[in-house]
Amino acid sequence: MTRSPALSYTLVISGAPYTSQAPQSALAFAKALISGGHKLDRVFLYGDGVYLASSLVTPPSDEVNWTQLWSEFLMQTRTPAVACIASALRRGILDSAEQTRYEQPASNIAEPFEMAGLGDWVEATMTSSRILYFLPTD
Amino acid sequence: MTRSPALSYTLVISGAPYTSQAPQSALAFAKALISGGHKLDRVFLYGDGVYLASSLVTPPSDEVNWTQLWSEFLMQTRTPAVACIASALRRGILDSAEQTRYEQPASNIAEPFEMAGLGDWVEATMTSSRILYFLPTD
Amino acid sequence: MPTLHIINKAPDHPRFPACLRALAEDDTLVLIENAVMALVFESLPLPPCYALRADVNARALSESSVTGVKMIGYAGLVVLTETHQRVMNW
Amino acid sequence: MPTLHIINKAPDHPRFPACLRALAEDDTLVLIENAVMALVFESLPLPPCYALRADVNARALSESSVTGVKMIGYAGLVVLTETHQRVMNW
Amino acid sequence: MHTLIVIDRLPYGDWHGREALDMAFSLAAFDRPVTLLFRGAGVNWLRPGQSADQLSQKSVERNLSAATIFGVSALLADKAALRQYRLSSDQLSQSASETDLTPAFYKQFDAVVVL
Amino acid sequence: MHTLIVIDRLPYGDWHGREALDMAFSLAAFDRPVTLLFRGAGVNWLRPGQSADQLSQKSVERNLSAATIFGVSALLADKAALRQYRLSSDQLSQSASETDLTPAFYKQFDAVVVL
Repeated sequence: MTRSPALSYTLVISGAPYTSQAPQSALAFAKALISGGHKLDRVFLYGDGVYLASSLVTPPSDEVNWTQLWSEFLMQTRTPAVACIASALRRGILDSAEQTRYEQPASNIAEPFEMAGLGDWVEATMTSSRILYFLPTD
Repeated sequence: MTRSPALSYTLVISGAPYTSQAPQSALAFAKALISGGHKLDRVFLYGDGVYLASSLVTPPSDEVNWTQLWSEFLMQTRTPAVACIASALRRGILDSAEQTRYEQPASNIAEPFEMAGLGDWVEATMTSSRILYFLPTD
Repeated sequence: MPTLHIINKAPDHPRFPACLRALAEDDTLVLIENAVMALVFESLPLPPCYALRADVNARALSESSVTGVKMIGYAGLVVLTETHQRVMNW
Repeated sequence: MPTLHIINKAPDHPRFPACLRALAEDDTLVLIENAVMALVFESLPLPPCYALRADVNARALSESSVTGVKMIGYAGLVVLTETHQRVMNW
Repeated sequence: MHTLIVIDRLPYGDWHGREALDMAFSLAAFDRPVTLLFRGAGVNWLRPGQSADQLSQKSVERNLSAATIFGVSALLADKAALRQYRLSSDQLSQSASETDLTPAFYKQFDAVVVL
Repeated sequence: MHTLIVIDRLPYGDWHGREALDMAFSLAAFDRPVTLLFRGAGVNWLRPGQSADQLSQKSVERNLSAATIFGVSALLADKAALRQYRLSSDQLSQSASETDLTPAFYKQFDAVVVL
């Protein structure tokens, strides 16, 4: 079977860990697209998806740590990863710049996620061959 | 109209701010029950409700800060408030004890919320006259 | 003993019909949050019930007077919990 | 141009029938996550489609062979996105 | 490339619709063609006279009234849903027009996004 | 005081059911009478042969099998929903019994909780 030429993908995650399967489905898909010879342009966290970027998640030892699995995958594959800043601030996910700006006691964004605006998503719609949305369960 | 004698209430919040109206409906109800001469025994955050206890929430200046409103209300009324520890840890809400125990870089639980287990909820079912659940939207 | 049923789900949510089927003759139903949309939702006949005014006004339904639906405030909701020992949240 | 529709909602979710109504003759439907329950949900007739094996196995539906439903893995889902320029997530 | 942003949830119960609107406004801000569709329960976003202060929320009606000014091409409403929620098209705020949601309808757009 | 904990969502899509189960187990641990009801889509928790490792989740079947051992009085399944999801009661794992969900059914319990 002739496979198509390499495509580029952006994955948007708008469902949170536990409250949805979005982080799990998206990670399995991300790995499969790379094995399929395609490029993962970026991962964009929006809405409740930003909870995936919390560095303080501490699941029980017999449960998976989605934040950690994603961090490892993003760093291994050198994939840019963005948490939408408006979604993140409202939900209590901050980087050190925002921590300073708003005089908050701590920051909690996991490596290698960066904060950015919806402009990054708009750009993705124009530059990636495919853009998929991993949504909340309900 | 004869009002009933003073009742005691426990409010369980299992919906998150923004993702649901639970924090808003529960706060309006809490204020009304106190005005109605009743006692608010405790507020128990469970499941996604624990996100209400994040000290790092930073909404835009033209939006309400539910964590702050709840903190002020709980402290003014001296109402015990608990975030279920299992729900909280998995979702990245930690107090300093858990921060230390799990060697995490920060803690982010808002005053005056404390971590506790479901035993507190079980006790509430046995001691409060009424127990209401403010649920997710979906 | 009458039960107070408080539902916050939209009328097209699967839990809404499940709630209606659980209502006994002497039970009381209160619509809060998205559930107030049932006031104008054709596909689901609504029994006599209460609706939370703040949620009705937000969704612009105050003109949709429906026979058998009474508006209440949060204080009225508290009173309903006083007069019902059993409360079920849906 | 055929569209690939990927749905993750349970069959009793209001968005499920909306998705089915949007399917053109030449479109492709993939059930993932809770949507795989449509394989055994009486009230909603299912057109020919794909279902994600990991979700089918978790929910114990692998024995429920349904005519017209093909199981795929995540690699198969990637292939479907290769052959469809338009993807709609429901 | 013309994008369709779909809102199919009720206003005020959650933030999905507002976040979908932010996406629409961002596309418009970058001069990307975008249309808003209100489908199913989402048609209730177009009901006039929303007063959400008692919920400590801003009325979504206000957010929407800026839509076409900011460059959103059109606001469309699911005809069948309007009937289901007892809304007539002349009642609708924001000069939204009703539309039938056939498969062909969606094919007009290069990308369709719903949260 | 006998509590009914209701699960009416599908397994694996979210954590609500697991958190409802934790509530049931906590009541049982404190020797409080508790019954579990699987209603609507929730009946699918009782389907035998669940294998969730590919989702990196533990099978809920295993969680449930401990229920009666830990003191949950009974596991009940919504009869109408079993039909709707093509499950026959002899297929059910966990020796759950089917029940009709009439208003009188719920009145048997002092408290009913669903998440």
